[in-house]
Amino acid sequence: MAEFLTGAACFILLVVAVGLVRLLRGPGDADRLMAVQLLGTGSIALVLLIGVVSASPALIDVALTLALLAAFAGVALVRASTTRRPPDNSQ
Amino acid sequence: MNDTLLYGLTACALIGLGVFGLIANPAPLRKILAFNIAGSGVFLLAGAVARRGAAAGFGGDPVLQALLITGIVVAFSATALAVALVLRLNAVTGDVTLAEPPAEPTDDND
Amino acid sequence: MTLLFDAALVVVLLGLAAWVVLARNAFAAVAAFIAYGLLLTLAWLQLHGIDIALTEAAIGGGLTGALLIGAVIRLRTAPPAAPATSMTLALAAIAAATTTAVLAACVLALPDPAPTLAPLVADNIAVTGVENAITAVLLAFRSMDTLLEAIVLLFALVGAWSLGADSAWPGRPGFAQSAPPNGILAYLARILPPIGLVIGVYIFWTGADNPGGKFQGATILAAIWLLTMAAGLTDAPRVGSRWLRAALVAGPLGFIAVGVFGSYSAGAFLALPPEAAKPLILAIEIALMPTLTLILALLLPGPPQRTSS
Amino acid sequence: MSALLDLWTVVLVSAGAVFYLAGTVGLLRFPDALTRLHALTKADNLGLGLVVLGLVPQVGGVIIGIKLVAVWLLVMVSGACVAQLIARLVRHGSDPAP
Repeated sequence: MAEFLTGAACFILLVVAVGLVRLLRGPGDADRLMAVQLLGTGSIALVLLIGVVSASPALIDVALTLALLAAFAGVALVRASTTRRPPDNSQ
Repeated sequence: MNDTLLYGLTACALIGLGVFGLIANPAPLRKILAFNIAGSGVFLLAGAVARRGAAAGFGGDPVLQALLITGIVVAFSATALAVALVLRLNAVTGDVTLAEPPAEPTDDND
Repeated sequence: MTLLFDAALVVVLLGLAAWVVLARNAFAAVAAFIAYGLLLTLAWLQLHGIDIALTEAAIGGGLTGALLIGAVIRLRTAPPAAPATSMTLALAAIAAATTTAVLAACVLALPDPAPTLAPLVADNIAVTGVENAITAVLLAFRSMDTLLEAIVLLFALVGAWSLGADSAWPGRPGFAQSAPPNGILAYLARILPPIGLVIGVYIFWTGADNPGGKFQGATILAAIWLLTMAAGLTDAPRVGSRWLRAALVAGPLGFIAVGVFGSYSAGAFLALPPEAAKPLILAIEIALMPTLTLILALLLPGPPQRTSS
Repeated sequence: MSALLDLWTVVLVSAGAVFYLAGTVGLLRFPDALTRLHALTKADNLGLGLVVLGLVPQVGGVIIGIKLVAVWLLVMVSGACVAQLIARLVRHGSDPAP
């Protein structure tokens, strides 16, 4: 079983890594962010697979942290792109 | 080729990439990124050394691993301070560099 | 099979690092850096550093990404810096190649068997009362490092605040955020915080015996607070507020108080008397947790920007 | 029984991996940002979901199994919200190169 799960981990890693081509090509910020998002979901699956293979349940906490923070890059992009800043009069 | 050697050599290459970016890339934010790449290479190198020190039932030398956690948090605070400096420089001067502006703008950095 | 996974991971890591350094588009470089941080988490797992992976996941996956994305978009209007001359590029390449070569030679020459402090930790961990060796190192064996780290973090925040304009002092950091109260962002910022609070406190609490601890827990809580700020549900506190300043110094002061107590009861600064080691370690952690959360969160919006509301 | 559980794991984890593949192919081949977003959410929800469900019998503990499913639910909530946010960003043209 460990062999199969490690093989699945290799496969998912390669697949999401190929998805990073979208990060290279863009063209928009959103497209690049989507590649990161796919890699983020992929890493969560990989952490879980590694955790089961190595029989260390603590790894699920790592996956939980990644899952909780998965939305952050997206929120930061939307927030930064849509905030209309007041003119800077602080000089 | 065992795993610590693989990660150790990768760390060396990451540090090299970071050093290259730090010198070669003129934009300050990119220098911060390059510095972080080099920093993570240093951490990874220490992580490989810690893994080599696995003994007494631990998967790696816990002293070194604990210091790495400290290192990662401090590196974040330094990055945040550096970013604040660049943003403030940009707010005050409208520019992001301390050097004289180029004769004519290029679209190197979109 | 595992080595195959390691090899694939390393190749993708190196590719992403090269892209961060070489990409022409600044946002693409930042996005690649976030992806790089995610994969670094996996590398830490492969190196059996679960605590480090947890830290990297919380900081690299959450705070650093948000910080850099915000910065790169604000700097988009800035004029580009002058490109490096070919002389500089050549110098950079030589410096990088030399660094890598020297370090690689050192890695290949690492002593065998490797020196390790693990047996020493294993022999003495029972005295501390905690079961997670990393926590024992951070708060008992090398607690001076952790104390200084907390102070470094505080200095970084003071440094960032000191960049604020006089006219904005002592106002609130960052720009005022507002979002439609029934919009998606506000929805997310109402759903995630309760869950994040539970996970953050759980990671903090489990850190005594399992991977986790105050840094990871505080990072999660900080990220959650920032999310509510981004959605306009809460606002950053005024940097002049007394409770904020008190909370910022409470952690290091509590730590120092335990240290001074140690010099009376156990004969050295920061020494822990064996019979009270675990309660004192917990006391330090509980004192540091709010301070760390505040500092990590407030490092993102940076210096004070506005005096009103 | 254990062979049956192993079969369950193999089938579901494989199916999950296929959805990751589909997500990547969609992300690379679809013509614009909104359709790519559509492909991405499949990998988010179904790819990870199938992997999680496949792994549940292997972890040997109810609490750990519940935590596994919690990871999936969290990713679904934040994935759905981020997809909405990104889609709005793309549609309202704040993105410099849509």
